Amino acid sequence: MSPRGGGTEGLLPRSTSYGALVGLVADALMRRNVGWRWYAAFGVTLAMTLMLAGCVTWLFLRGLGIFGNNTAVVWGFPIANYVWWIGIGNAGTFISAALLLTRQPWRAAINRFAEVMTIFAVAIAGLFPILHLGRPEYAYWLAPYPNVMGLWPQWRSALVWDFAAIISYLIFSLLFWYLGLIPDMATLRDRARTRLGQVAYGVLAMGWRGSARHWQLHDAVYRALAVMALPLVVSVHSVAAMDFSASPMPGWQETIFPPYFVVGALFSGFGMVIVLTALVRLGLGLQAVITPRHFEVMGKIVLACSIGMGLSYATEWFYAWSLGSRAELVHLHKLFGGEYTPLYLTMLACNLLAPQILWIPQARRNILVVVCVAIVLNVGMWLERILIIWNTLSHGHLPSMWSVFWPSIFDWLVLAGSLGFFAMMFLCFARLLPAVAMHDLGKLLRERRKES
Amino acid sequence: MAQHFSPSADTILRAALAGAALMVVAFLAVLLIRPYTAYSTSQNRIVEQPVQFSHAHHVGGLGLDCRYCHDSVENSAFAGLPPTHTCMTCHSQLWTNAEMLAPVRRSLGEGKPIPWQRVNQVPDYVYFDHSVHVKNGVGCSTCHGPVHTMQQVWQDKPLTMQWCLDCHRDPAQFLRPEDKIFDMNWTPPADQEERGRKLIQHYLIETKNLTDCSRCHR
Amino acid sequence: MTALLLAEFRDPETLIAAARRAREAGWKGLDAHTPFAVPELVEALGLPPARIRPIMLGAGVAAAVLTFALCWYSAVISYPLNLGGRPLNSWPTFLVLCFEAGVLAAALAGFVAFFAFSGLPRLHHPLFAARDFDRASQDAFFLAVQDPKVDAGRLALLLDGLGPVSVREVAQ
Amino acid sequence: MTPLLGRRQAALGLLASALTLTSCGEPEEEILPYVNKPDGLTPGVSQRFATSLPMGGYARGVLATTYEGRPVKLEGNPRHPASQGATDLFTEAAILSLYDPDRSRSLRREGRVDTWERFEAALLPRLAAAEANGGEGLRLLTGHLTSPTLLRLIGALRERFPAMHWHVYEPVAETAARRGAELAFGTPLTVLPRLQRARVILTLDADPLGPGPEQIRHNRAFAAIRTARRDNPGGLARLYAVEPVFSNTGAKADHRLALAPAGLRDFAVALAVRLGADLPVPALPEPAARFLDAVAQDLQAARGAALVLAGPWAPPEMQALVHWINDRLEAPVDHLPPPSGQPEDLAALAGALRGGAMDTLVIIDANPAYDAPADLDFAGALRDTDAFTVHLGPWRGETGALCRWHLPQHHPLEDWADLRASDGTASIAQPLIRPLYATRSAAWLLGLMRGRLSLESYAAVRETWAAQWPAESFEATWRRVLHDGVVPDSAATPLPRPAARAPALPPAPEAGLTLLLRPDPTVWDGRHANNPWLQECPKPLTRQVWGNAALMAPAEAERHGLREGDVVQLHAGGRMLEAPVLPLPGMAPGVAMLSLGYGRRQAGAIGNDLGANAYALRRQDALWELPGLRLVPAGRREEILRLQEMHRLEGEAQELLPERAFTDLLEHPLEPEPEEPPASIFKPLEPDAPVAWGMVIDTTLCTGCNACVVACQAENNVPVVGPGDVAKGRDMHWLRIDTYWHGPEAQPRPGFQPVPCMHCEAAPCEPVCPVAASVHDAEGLNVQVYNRCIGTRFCQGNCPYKVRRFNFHGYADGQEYANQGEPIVAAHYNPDVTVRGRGVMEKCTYCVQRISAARRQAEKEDRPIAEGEVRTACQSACPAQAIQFGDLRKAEAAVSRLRHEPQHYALLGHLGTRPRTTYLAQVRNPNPALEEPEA
Repeated sequence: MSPRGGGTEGLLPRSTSYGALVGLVADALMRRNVGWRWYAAFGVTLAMTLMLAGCVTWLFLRGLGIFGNNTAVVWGFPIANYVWWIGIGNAGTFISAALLLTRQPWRAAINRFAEVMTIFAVAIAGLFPILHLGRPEYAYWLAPYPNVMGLWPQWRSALVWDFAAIISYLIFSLLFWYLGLIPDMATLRDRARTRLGQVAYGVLAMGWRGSARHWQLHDAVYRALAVMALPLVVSVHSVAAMDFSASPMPGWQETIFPPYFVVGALFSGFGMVIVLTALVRLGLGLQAVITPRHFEVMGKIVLACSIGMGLSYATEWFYAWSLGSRAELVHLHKLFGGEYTPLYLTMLACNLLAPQILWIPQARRNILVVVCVAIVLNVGMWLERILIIWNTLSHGHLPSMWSVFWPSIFDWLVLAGSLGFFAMMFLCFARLLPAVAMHDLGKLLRERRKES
Repeated sequence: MAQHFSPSADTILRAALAGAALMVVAFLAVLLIRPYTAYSTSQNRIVEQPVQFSHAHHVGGLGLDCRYCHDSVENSAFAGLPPTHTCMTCHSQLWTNAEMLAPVRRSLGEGKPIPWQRVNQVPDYVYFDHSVHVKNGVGCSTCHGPVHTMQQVWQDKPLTMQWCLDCHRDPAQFLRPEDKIFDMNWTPPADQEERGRKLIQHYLIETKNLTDCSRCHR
Repeated sequence: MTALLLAEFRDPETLIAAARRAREAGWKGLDAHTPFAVPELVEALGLPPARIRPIMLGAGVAAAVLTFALCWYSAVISYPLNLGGRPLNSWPTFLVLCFEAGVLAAALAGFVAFFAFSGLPRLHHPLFAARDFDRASQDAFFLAVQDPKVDAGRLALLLDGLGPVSVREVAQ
Repeated sequence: MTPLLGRRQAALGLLASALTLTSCGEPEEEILPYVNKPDGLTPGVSQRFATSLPMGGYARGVLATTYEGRPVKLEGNPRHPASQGATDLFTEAAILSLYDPDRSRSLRREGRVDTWERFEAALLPRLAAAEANGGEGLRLLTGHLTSPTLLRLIGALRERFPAMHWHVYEPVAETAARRGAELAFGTPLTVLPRLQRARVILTLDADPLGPGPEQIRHNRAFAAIRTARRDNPGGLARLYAVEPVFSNTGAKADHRLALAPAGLRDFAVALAVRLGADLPVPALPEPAARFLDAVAQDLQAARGAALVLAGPWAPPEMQALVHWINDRLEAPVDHLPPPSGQPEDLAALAGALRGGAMDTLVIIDANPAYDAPADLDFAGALRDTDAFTVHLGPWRGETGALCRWHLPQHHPLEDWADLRASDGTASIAQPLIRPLYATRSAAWLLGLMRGRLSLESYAAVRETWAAQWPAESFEATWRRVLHDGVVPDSAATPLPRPAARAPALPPAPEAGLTLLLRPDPTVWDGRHANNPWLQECPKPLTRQVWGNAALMAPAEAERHGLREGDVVQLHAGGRMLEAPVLPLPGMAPGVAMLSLGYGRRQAGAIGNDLGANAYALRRQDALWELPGLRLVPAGRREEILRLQEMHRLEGEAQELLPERAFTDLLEHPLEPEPEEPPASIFKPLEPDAPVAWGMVIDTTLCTGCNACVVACQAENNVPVVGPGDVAKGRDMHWLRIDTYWHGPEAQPRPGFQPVPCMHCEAAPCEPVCPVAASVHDAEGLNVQVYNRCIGTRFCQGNCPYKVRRFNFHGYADGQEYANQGEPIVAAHYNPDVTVRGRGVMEKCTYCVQRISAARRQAEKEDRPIAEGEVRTACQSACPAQAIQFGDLRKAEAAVSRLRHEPQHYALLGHLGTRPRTTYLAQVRNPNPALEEPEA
């Protein structure tokens, strides 16, 4: 197997040993006190999570009216948040799987928390479709099961596809992640000094002994999952796209949507990974194994995605213009001359202009720059999601029903809360589980030794 | 290196995993089965009434026709409950001071209705029309069971949507000739299926669209 | 009850070499313990192929077919409804669900199969008692031999030249 | 506004209930049979009774649907000349006012609850004393009365008190019209225009099609002369409108000229001169002159079928002039003898109150403390007087609060009464429900004053008619009249056409800004202010709800630097009023318009403190027209709540609501939407029942009167959301009237398009519902199963017509607006329609409950449903018969025939939704001489 992509160059410290790498990752977890920063961050995110819980309770008590949705713009923040989070969720498993199959050496340091990001993001994304229901207590009617009404879900609805896609993707990602985690659990079991650690990690390790047979089976399943992960990821966000494109509404009814959403998903997903990479690197002191080169390659991918986005937008515009139906033209006209135009231009700036700086090699290698671009583009992507909803529903076929959406305070609180919830779960993960796959680092080191 | 776990730990862990899986399955099973149980449908539930009125006596014994009390069953969605007056047509002569009838007399005296307790109940969003069923060959006992044997009335059928659909999908198995609608002792003959098909012709029932949502829900 | 012998190495390459020799010596009960996957060992130890993927494929296809059957039955037979004039059997829309179900089933099957084949979970194992075995998950590479006609001496002799860090017998 | 926790949201029980699958038994329920069942009543079967409702004193006959003695819906009585089987929005909304929680429930003395006995004890001695001086000092105030019984009782009262003064006050009165008639004919004749006999109509600031006691009659007549069909291409009479404000009539005119009052006067004079009047010829500016030429020619050409109309607000001289013109044109106008008995006006009463020349005042169902002209300061007079003041009314209101005694009165639907229509036809109103509260009737009070204790209105009405009908057949006649709802041939016989004199008009009012006051299209003179249906009903053209605004031409607003929502001080006649500005295209320059009926303080929980009280500017000498208006920006803004913004996009209107001359349409009909579904590899599912319901709406006939909107609300238990949620862009109307603006900005020609659910055969809303709550039934209805809906709102997101409405809050389910949650309000619900809970989507169902009822009846009688057997609520409400509903499978059905008219089209048909609701485009009959260059 010949490593491509510049080999292991710049991915590991000059001189290191298997043990040193393991220690590097594991010791962070074994450390007794984690310092006030972690607690501070945890406190803040916990507060935000409680706020989210509060909002959800209020939502259940008072009904959807607490949001800004109106008669024409029946969808609002919850759906945009859902699409945004699921998009982020798309990247993790994809990165891990795709890089594994393409044998990218730089996968080793980042795949683990990318996968975790996916799990948390998808879990949160899964909440929103339920929260946005008028009668969330009946959400389970989307599941096929024998019932006294003799009724079934309506299979033609993209929402049912969503329901299925989210669930299978969530479970799939959990399996994929846990499978990769088992050997590391064994490592931690064997390094733990406290009884609790030994038992807890021990149970999670399931008695892994790293025997050749274990590794053989592990490899077989893991790679097979990776192969399935790619189409799954594509399907998940294509389905999310069909929530819109399977409709006669101007600005939605477009065949470009599924691919365009998938590219957008990778785009925002990589953006989030970059941010998390920086945080993990700093927080756990992993500068040795998470290096500027990681950021450089991810920067390249972001740049590619950004161009892909630009292509999609252009296709949209051309489609509307060439199709020439009044509604489509009005929609196009409203994009650049409507109530939401400032937001739309901001979105274009965030998603298309900002990443262009990454053409410059120095910028790509500058972690700060890459991270800033990543943050900006995630803002842009959220704007894109909400604008897809607003621009179409605010300017439908009949001008008599045009209306502008004004978000309510709860719209914002729930969005913020979901971010806090995500951050909190990620903090806990970083505290308790190895943020970097140690056995993959080991393999990587062996690669390098073979190279030299 | 020391063993972290005793030999028994394996058994415990495996048992725990299996147990957890089992619990989940069991929980789901309960949720699935519960709606079908009489506990949820309140099938066979007997309701205490303010007056110990015995259908067994009045219908089974004296042979009163259903319509004597439920007089709007043929022309209204609501089968109708007898005004106190109807009870008194007989009971002003018979059992005039029976303790059992005290509430009836009080009702007449005070002009306050007798608060009967509903037995056969469908949700508010279900618009069931007695008259159209009775006029098209669905007999009383098909849905209400052997009322003529009931000392106290109970809900004889589950009254779930599935149960309604059983008939709306294939009325043939339940339809009766016009003169048997109010016959409490009617039982489907051996060749019901084929008689039923004839009755569908007879009553001009449009069977194809009986399962339209708008048939029962508005 | 034959003794279980462990030979520790510092790096995967020597371990592979040792494994080859042991196998050429025709010894039975060979195994290796490494902190990360060393694919060459499969061939070196002559492990049987892992027959997991056919199982996953089977499960996936079965689930997909069942899902399609469910959709078709519920939409065409159980409660046919006119939804915007779409045909009752709108099979293209059913396929999305079939795919999702298939992938999920395959993944679950693979996951379960992995544990079944690898004999895990197994929290208690004699090896865990072996000295330094905890490093098997970190930076040590072990060759394990369990063969009646082999003892520590012969093993050391065989591995002579490969410089095992240590050769020891594990208490059973 | 809504309670913090509604009953239905038993907190997080939500999720708990989700876990228990919610299928377990319903809560215990009681069934209460009658003790002694009334004859002819079948529980669960509705009954219909004929009765009448007053408006401005005139009757509109209605048929009321009641369940177990509970009225739930009012529809027009086909036998009654003033309703002819149709309704207006006031009739439709009357049901809700019956169950208004703010109705007066108890008798009050100086605000404190008191008893009827004590009242009688207080009143009777005074009357006895008053007898001495013949009732000098006794005064009676009523609204405009046509009721033979009440007039008879007042007559009798006058016998007892010869010197008693009887005053009549209506805020929207016909006094000007009567004085006009007096000027023209010498006697104050009643003048009834007969639109159905006209071929050319010119309205001079008149609004026959707009709200008012005659709206239904005029709409029906107008429809009769505006239906153009293949077999009747010439069916279109021509309508000209010259007016300062934008009226419904103006909206329907083939040619409309916006003129300020001064210009209007000159126009009328100039027209009269053309017809030979000997008056000074005013100079008309372009384009008025050109307009006049065309109109004059047309009118003269159509002599005998040419009609000119002036509104009730036109000054008497103008009225007289119009009478003269009609006389010259031999216009189709009936002249009826004037009503007998000339009551005094309100000014005299106010004077008496101040002068102290009186000791007892009895006010019956009038509210002068609110709606009297400001310069009378009637409220002040009432407050300061030490006279014995009594107020009888269904609502306490501003007047009841100021009188010493307030007596609660029956609601018209609770009382026996008789009324006359404008043409004199008498009808008897029977109660539909036993009075909800301890209330009394006007007849009872008049009887009491006459000295007859406890006179029941039932007896009073029978006495009146017993005097008219032969005794032997009285009972039979009585029963027939009650059943029919009208007294046979009681209409007044028209007089021979009297000669009319042309009056000299007073000099035109000085130029400058003029404020015009008009009755409000939804709350009329303010008496309906507490009716939430009417408050949330979008006013024609402006689409404003929950308030009024100062309307003016966009150019005018610009001139004063005002934008929509800017609050402006209206200074007129030394008084000032603040109101938000709403620019409306088509208003005449130099004119601002404010509607009456807002700014009430004692209307109730719904109507209090909404909008600006125009009465605060009104003067006796300027009831409708306040010259010398000054606008001073108040520097505030106030959001104007509207259910539709005004968008003017190129081609938009012409595509969505085409407007053509019928002659053009015959040559090139509008593209009929393809009957065949678009080609597909999949065979589409076709609704296969023996009937296929469909609806066709003729936008030419629709005058935007909103009767259908409120009718739909009443029939289908549609709740209001309140101003708060309207501001958030939410509403619940299943049927809305979209307004499109044709023609140039300066000369706009609005078009009305009622939009219910289209019931598309390829409905975009259906395949996207994950739980099949939105499905098609075999008869082609797009049904919404509320109890299955989980509220994804995907259907509305996908609906190109946006006709679905979502319960964001429990608008009818624990989170009702204001007092709409009170138990009594629930009494108006139609038991055949589910009351929707929070979080479900709802929409127009083609009144599926009526279809179902008809189908079940047909199934019981083993016959197919007959044509016309099912009438939707909007259809039966429409006074113009613009809405047709029926079975598309029947070739002879009205809907099927209309679908083949040249102006037939499907809204957004190009989307391939194949709607079952389709339209007839707006058809005009323009005068070639006036066609704008733009056309």
